[in-house]
Amino acid sequence: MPEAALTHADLHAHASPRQQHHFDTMAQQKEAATLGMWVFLVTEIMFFGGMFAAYMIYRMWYFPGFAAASEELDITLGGINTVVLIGSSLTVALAVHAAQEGKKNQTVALLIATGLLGLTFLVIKYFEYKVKIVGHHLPDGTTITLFPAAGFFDVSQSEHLAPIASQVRIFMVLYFALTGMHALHMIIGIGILGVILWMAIKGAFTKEWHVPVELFGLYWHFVDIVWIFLFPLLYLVHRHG
Amino acid sequence: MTTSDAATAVMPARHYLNEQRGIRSWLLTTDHKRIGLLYLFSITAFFFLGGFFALLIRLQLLSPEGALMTSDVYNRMFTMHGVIMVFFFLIPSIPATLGNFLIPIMIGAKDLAFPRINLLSWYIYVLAGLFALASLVLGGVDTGWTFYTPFSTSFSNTPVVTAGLGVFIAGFSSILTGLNFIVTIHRMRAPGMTWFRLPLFVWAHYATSLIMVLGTPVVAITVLLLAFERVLRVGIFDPSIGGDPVLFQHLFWFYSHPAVYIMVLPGMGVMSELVASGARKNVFGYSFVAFSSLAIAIIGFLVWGHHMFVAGQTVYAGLVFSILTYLVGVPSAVKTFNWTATLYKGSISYDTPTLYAFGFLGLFLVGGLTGLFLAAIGLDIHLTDTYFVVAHFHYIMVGGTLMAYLGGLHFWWPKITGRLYPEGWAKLSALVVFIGFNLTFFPQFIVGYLGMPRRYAMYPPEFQLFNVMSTAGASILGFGYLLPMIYLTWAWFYGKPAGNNPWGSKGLEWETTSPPPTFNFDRTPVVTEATHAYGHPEEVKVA
Amino acid sequence: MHPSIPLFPEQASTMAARVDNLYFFMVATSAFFAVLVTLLVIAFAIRFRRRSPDGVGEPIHGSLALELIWTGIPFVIAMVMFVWGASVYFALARMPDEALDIYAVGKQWMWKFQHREGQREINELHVPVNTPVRVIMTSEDVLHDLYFPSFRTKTDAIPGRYTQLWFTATDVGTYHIFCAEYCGTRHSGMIGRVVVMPQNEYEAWLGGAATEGTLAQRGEKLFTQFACVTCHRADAAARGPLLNGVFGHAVALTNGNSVIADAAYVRESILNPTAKVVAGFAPIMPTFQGQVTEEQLLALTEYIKSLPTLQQVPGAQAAPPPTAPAPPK
Amino acid sequence: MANPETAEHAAEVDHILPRSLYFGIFGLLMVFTVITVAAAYVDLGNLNIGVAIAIALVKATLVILFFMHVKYSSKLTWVVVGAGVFWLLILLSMLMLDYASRGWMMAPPIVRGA
Repeated sequence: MPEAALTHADLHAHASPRQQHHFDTMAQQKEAATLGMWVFLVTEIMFFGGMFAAYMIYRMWYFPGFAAASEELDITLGGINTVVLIGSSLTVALAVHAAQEGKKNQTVALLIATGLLGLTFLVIKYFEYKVKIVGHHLPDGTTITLFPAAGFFDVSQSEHLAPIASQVRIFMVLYFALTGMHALHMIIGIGILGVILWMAIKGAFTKEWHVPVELFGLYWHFVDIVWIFLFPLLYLVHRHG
Repeated sequence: MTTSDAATAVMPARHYLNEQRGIRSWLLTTDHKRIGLLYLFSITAFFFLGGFFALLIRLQLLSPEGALMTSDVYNRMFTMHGVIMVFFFLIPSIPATLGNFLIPIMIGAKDLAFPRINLLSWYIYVLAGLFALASLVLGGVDTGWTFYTPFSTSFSNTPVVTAGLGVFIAGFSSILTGLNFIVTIHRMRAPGMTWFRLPLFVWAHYATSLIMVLGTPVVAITVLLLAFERVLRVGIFDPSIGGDPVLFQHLFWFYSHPAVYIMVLPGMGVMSELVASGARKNVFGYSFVAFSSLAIAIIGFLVWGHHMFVAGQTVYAGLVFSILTYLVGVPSAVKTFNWTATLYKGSISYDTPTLYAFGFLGLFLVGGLTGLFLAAIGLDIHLTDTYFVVAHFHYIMVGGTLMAYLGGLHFWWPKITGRLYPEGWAKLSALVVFIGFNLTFFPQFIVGYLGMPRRYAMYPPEFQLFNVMSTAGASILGFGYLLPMIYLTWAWFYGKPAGNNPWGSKGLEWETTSPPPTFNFDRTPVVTEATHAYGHPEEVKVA
Repeated sequence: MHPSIPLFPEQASTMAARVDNLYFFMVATSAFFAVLVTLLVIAFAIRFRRRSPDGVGEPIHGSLALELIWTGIPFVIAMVMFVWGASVYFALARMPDEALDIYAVGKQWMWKFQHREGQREINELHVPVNTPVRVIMTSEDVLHDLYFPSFRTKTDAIPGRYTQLWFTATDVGTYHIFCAEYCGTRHSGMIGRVVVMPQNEYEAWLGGAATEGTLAQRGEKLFTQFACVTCHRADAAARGPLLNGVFGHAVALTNGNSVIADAAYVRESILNPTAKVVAGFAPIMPTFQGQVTEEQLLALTEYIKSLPTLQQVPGAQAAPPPTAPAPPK
Repeated sequence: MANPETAEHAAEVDHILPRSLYFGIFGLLMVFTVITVAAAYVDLGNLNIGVAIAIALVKATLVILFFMHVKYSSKLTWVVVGAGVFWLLILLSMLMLDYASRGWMMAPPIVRGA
């Protein structure tokens, strides 16, 4: 029968205090964590994928409604948010870089910057949502409420949206579902960021061990990538003529 | 029970069951073996709940006009039977119990890669289960387990959202289990445990985990959109305001067809172990069996449209889904032939696990072959939504998965509890289950071809004979399922100590004590040979 | 019904035998493999039973040749089954060129059938023997599925869409109709019977029942009742396109595309008129969503279909000639 | 004691990239953002959506390769990322199989005239 090469005592005699008992080495522990995060991100791709699939079908069917409804979205705010989010991706990438070099203060500063950019995104998103929920002035002088509290989409006041109300409604459902789920990921991300930041301030990360910063970075970049697709798919359906 | 040392075996002094005691030590455990048992207890509860509904369904169908309840109640019964059996028993069944318990041991690891996430997945499962029970307390759901729109969104007056949230939450439990398995199999293997030395049970779970991770998120978002639709009437699946009910079916089956492979692939993994151990022989064509699991996992994602041949899908889509369905049948056939060939020149025992393995082979064969009928698109037009389909998927899920699950429980019960169960009773139960199962479900093929639609609370009188046979079989089957629960529980407390390796089997799990210590091995094992390498024991080296 | 216990339903359509032949082929193939594997397992289990407690099997690793054989043979058989199944499916899915059209509307929990000649039936369908029959169906509420086991065909009735199936009954008699897609409380009560009659009896039956005129005539009444006629007319004041001769032909739309004016387009134009507006007209038609039932929609479609094609003037589609006979009333 | 797979790329962990690279990638992402907005205002017919998706794919690839360090990661990471994309494509393409062929029925439904 196979015999043991090493006993637990041998293995753990010189192990880092960060190492969990069931791992043999720190490298193994780190690679397990990284692979776990990547597999998780793949599930996230499929999670958003279901909504992208619905988007694809209905955009094909209801292009006029999608084009018209897309123009009701605020491209300036959407554009600013794109820049903000990509910027936060940069700061988190730099934070990981600083952590790799063991620069504590820089790591903390960049994580704070990431959090602030994330919050900026959410605040802008809040104002975008608010406009859609409480009412919205159209160029033709009418007001529409795309998402009133009652739960359905009233565009009957709008001359050009009313005839394609059901198409507009489906676009708005997908808009809220996609951006809402994206915003939820941002909120969760900011929550995790708080923990990481606290750990960073306490000096938990070293040049040798900063796995949580790296994993958080991966998650944050993923959220950024989702937005990179959402922006053109939702805001830029039919901006020309 | 053939090895001579079984008679003299004693329980080890310290093992995972007695190292810590008290309810807290169970509810806060991160030991994969204990979490496996937590899953075992909870899914067994759901199994008997779902089985109780099955029994009521069969009693109702004793007479053509419905013997027991109104159509309304009957509809809730079969829906809750389906929801509970699929999402709360079959999907977690083998992976969350046997997989959880065995994968780390089989690859020579101390635990899964993420023990706390493993515990979390059980709590998520329990939370999901509470939602399912809540929907039951609120009167039960009557949409069918498939939740087809627009009935589920706009017409049903039952707690669809509650049940849907149960399914949604259960999905995350499944995703976390799959994620944990993938990382564990990649990163936690003992020295020398190369990919092609992995037990086929581990290969099968690797393939299963891929489906869990890649498919489950889609059904999660679909069910969420369904709830959104039901609460807000947003039109995404509601045809009266522009939505497409067929889109719901597509998204639902994108997961729910591969989910069938989540249910049966682990059963195939168990089967490979049972056959190899029962014949004391390495599995014939190891790499073909291993890769056929991966092939099933991948092609299994390309066939979902075969649930929708009459659902308004186009002719062209139907044809492509039909041919791909035939392709996914081939790896299953390859496995079956390899298991059969494994028996050739083996040293075949008639122990209970082997009997279950034979049972699995027979029932899976019928289930798989009748799948070919349903894949033939011209024939499926007649057969779909009839009892033929019901019989087919019960042969796969109950005949296949449940036989493998019971066989696996018997095979590893001495390892899990450290004790032997009464072999005579176990053989009897295997026989009763096999006979009861066939009597229940074989007549359903015939009544299905005769045209009896599924989900009928009442039926024309000429179908009665087959339904009576089915109900008679179901009562035998129910008895067959109760037996193991009783004697396996008894054995846990009063069985004779099993010793490390009561079957004289190969595999890392048989080299540690029964029950194993908390971290599975006192010393990290070093693997030097292929799985189930009987016949040339001298090749085993000391590392 | 057979006096003995039947193992398969009556073959009462031209397709039934073709479907059954495929079924028998598959039963035979499956039985062969099931018996083969079972016999091998039993033979091996007996021949190679464990003779001593320490007995082990021979270490045979596998055989590439065998693997290729039992990958190849099932693959070939599977492809035969696929091609056979697909050819039967083509026959089922391809509507006959000439057929008796019957409209069906599924509703919780009944089947409503309308004959073009005007008869309406609930949960009962009369058809002539040896005549291709096409059933065009939709649903008023949830998914249903119209299933004729003796004709070996079924199709889902989907709200908001038209689907269709066909059969040619070969034997006079009465057969089951089932709803095969779960549709709620009384799903199992949504059953009926199809009565296959000799041609002459069928014609007598058609003439016998009291009707309110043909389906097209009913549609014509609805056309007036809903005031469609105030806009869809031939004179210069028409605010909507004249519908004569439109059915089955391409219609140019305001957005530059064109559609075939089929039942689905007629239905959409009544319920959601602004979605696809005919070129040359303003999107002013109000929706009739909620005012018109699926059965009435079918009657209106049938009426539009029945309108005589006007004399062919080149380019007459958008602006019909003033000499066109206006529909009566 | 790590398994061979682990040991093999333990060495490539912590591949530290120059900071300038991150700023460079950020700059590229900004440029592409401007291009995608600009392209949306030009009428390219059916190509508009193609251009938008293509630019988004390029941006996503840049983030994945450099910000997420996949370019410097193990083969396994590539496989995992590839699997995610591949399965998303399965979902979308098999779905289109049905929807794109909705208009091709051999006999267009219910057009036979009176």
